[in-house]
Amino acid sequence: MNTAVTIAGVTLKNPVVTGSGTFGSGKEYSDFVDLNKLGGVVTKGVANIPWAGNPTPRIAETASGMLNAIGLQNPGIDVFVQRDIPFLQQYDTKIIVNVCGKSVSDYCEVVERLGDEKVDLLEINISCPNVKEGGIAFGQNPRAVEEITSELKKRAKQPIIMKLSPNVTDITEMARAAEAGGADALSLINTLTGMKIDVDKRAFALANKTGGLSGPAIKPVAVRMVYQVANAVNLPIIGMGGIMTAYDALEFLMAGATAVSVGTANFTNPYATVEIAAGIEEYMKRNNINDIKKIIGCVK
Amino acid sequence: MNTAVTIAGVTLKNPVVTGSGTFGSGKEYSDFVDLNKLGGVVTKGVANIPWAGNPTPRIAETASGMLNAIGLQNPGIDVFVQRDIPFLQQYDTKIIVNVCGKSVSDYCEVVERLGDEKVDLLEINISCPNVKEGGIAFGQNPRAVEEITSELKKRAKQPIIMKLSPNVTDITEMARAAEAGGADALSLINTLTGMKIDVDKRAFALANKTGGLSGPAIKPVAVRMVYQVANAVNLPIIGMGGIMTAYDALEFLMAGATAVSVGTANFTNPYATVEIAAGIEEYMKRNNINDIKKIIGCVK
Amino acid sequence: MSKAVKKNVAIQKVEQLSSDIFSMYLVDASIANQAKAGQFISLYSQDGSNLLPRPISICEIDQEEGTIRLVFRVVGKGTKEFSKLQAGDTIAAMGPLGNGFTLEGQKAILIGGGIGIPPMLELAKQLHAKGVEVQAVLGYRDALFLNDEFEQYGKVYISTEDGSVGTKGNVIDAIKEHGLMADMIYACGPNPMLRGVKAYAMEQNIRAQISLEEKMACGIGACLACVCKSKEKDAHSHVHNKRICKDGPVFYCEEVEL
Amino acid sequence: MSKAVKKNVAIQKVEQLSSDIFSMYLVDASIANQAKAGQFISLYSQDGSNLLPRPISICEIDQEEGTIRLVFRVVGKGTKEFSKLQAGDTIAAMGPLGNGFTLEGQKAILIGGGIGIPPMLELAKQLHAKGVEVQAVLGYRDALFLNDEFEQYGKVYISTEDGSVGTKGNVIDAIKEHGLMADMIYACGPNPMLRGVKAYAMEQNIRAQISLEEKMACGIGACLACVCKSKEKDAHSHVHNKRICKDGPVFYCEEVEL
Repeated sequence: MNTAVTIAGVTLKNPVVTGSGTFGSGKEYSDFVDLNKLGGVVTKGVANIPWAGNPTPRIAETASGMLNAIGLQNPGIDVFVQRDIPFLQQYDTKIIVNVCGKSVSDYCEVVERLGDEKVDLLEINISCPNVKEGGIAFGQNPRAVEEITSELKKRAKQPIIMKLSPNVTDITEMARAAEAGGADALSLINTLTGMKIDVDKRAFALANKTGGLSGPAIKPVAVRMVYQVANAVNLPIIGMGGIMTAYDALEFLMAGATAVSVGTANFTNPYATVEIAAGIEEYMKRNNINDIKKIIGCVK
Repeated sequence: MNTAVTIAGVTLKNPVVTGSGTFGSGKEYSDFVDLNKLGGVVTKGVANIPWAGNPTPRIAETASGMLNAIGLQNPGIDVFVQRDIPFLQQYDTKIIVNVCGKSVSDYCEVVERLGDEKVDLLEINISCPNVKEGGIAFGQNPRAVEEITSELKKRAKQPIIMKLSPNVTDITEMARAAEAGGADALSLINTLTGMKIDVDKRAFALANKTGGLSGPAIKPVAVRMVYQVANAVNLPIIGMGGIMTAYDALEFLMAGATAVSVGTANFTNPYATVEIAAGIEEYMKRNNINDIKKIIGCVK
Repeated sequence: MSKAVKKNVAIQKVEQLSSDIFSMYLVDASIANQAKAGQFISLYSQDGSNLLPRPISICEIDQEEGTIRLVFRVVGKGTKEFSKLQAGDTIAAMGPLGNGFTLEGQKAILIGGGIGIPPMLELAKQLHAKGVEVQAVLGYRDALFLNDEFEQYGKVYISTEDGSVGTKGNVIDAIKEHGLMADMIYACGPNPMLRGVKAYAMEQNIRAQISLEEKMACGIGACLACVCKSKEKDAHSHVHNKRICKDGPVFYCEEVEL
Repeated sequence: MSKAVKKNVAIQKVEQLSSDIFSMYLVDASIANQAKAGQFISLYSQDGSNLLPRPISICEIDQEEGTIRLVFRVVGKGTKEFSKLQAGDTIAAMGPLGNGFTLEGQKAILIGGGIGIPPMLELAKQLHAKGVEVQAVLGYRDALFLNDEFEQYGKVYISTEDGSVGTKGNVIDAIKEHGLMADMIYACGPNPMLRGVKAYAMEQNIRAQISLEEKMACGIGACLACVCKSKEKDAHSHVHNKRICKDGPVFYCEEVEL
């Protein structure tokens, strides 16, 4: 039975990778799961310099979801390269580095810095506010998406996965812009922007007022967007958004995703990633499906 | 203690109204709740002619939410005027008629037809596909929002509430377009477009493939958009999206909504509307708040 | 018309009938006194992530005891939760809902397919009490349930897809094999079975009441989720749709398109 | 370092200590054997709409019995659910998590405020067993809980906001009123209290270990939700943030900005 999938020439032993920001660089969760059993580890977003992130509270629970406004706290690319990459290289899994920045040049600096590192794929978080454009996210403007994609593509030594924001009118417009810019793959969806108010305190639940909504609550939106994008562009897709079980993951694969990211589920169940990978195999066995490629995009 | 709120000159005895499409025209739920205890009843969308709606399955359950693709089945304005309006006139509550259409002229016909009827407010559902524009919803294009608003405003004898779609990049752009078109009030959010796949059947859960996601799952997105819009325009807002409890309703009021619609909650608890109205009063008592206006927009 | 309410109801007992079929007895005199064969009850999950009630058809009504029996199949999170409840627990329930069967005729064929079998048991009991001759035709995929309980009300014919018991095939095959006659057919089961029943009833020129199933939300006719196609324009909807939860779930087969 | 696992754990009993404070005993030898005073356990709700575990500080550890005691306040859906569990039920739990207190000094003041009181009980027990003089200063809004159980380990001083018992005011008022001295302060409670404790410790030049609280997601240091501001650049984060769940919850007061 074949569970391997290929994204931009990189073969993952199975379609399950981690969701950026939920799994650190894998060290903490390696006490719970065997990273060798994952298709890949997507690291927490890393910037050209250390970011301190937002004040607390940084998270709030919502119905079948959670809001987060961590603010992309990260130690910066130098520490990441000397500490986190060597840690992940101990494992037989693909290393997918998530990259964030406040300007195109920030992103370029990180991507260039990673050029000679042993990482397999780069995932570009374009939901960060574009400081030059007064804070609207890169991912909400098709011209900005195409521009940053092509700028990074010129410099990247590894294939680049553009991570799309769902906070847009037409996700396929953003997907086509990334494709036009030369993206090797897409990942979606990032979080939906949300807010929670503490009614007793009459105050925002998050210090940042708004945060990114993740978890099963957003899965129907994520599956819909993955389906739309899979039918709009010719790029492999890493699907994500509220995947808690193997059946959730299979929804994304059937909608057209080549791989899936498991994020928030790690907080509910630290074993989620490996259990989902095993559950997909079990489904294939039960249904006599010998190659996972037969599942990808099978619902039209 | 004052729980009354005013929307475009119409005073509701309390801020709780029903969510269009979940409550019919009130008849079925009148077996469970005293409609006299509601600020208003928002009817199921009515068009110029009867609509048969979509094939079944029309709904699917999701995590803390549900998808619906009823397809705005309705008996048409003639039956509505002779049957549903007289029914609602028996009660001491405001009548808010939700209007849908496939073209601007469809909407205009319904609005004109209602001109001499004893209804208090009109809520315009602009998430319907605009057939002339190849099916993109009116509510996803600011020019279309402003145009339909001003066309209806020319003809409407009652104040019009434009119901905004959340499936947009910038909800404030649509709110400003409605304001520019002369809207008297806004209601938001309509449902988020979603999809569910039945993994065992390898088929879409809905006959229509996609449907509108409602329920507590989307509440954080709804509260965020209500907060953004309340700070962007000078129009009263009816807030909605996953309100199940009085505390949920209070989140919307504190974010800047003048009233709230309770929709999907009716399916989980047919008494939800009146229980929420009572719960808001109870909160005001407990916190010595003598006027609900002191709650509206109190979190900044 | 029965006046439904939603309330917490006491559970008398829950029994497992087969690998995935469970029987639950609820104690509520007012529901029991109003309930009719063919009506259903909406059961609500305690899990906050499940918003919609599960409509479960009434299998038996005991007005003296003030209890109703619901027999359901575990198909997801909600029914799984229900199957784990025990005597002494309570469950949020609304009902009785829907119209129920109309008892007519002198010689009846009651057709149940899979989880469409339970509502036939109360119907068989009531028809038998009225002196109607009951012939129960029960279709199963494989494992049987409830079939013994029909014996007391009339003759029981069984069909199984795998042929392990009774006629190999479907309920219509069983009816033909045994050459059953009737002046009224009552049926509940999956749509493909109901299509076959309708076709058979038309061809044999026997009246048939069929009970339909569809995904439901409100359960009381407000949301228009659970419609079926109607032959004539419906008096309420003014289109060719009827509400299964409110106008049904039982229809004369000629009223609806399957 | 303790190796945490997530698993279903048996509940020995659940007791109500006051209107909203509950005491839960979990049976798990490996957790009991690893656990240290000041560590916490993440408890998981069975309701599908609650995704995040609730971190609950360890109140008592019984290594012979192989049990741990958790005392928590009902503040929402999750803790409400926990309060309704009974002997014989199981609950999904992960732990022990965090660093815990370092036992030092000869004469200690243990300061607990509200739901920060429970972790002080195991600490008092262990310090007392080591021969350290324990002075427990417990601050309540109104209703007392656990205070009797501290008596066996040392002197107990109480402050209440309404003055109904002990010193009217906060824990620092109580310390000053009784002129308590110590070579080590241990404290757990709301941030305003901890700010007061830090200021008092600095001014009195007494070392202080304080246990912090913040909204948590993963509970193991991966997600960076529950950070606090650190005085020095942190060795792991390379910014001025420490992870309360992993680097804490206990810090020397001079390490962190409150």
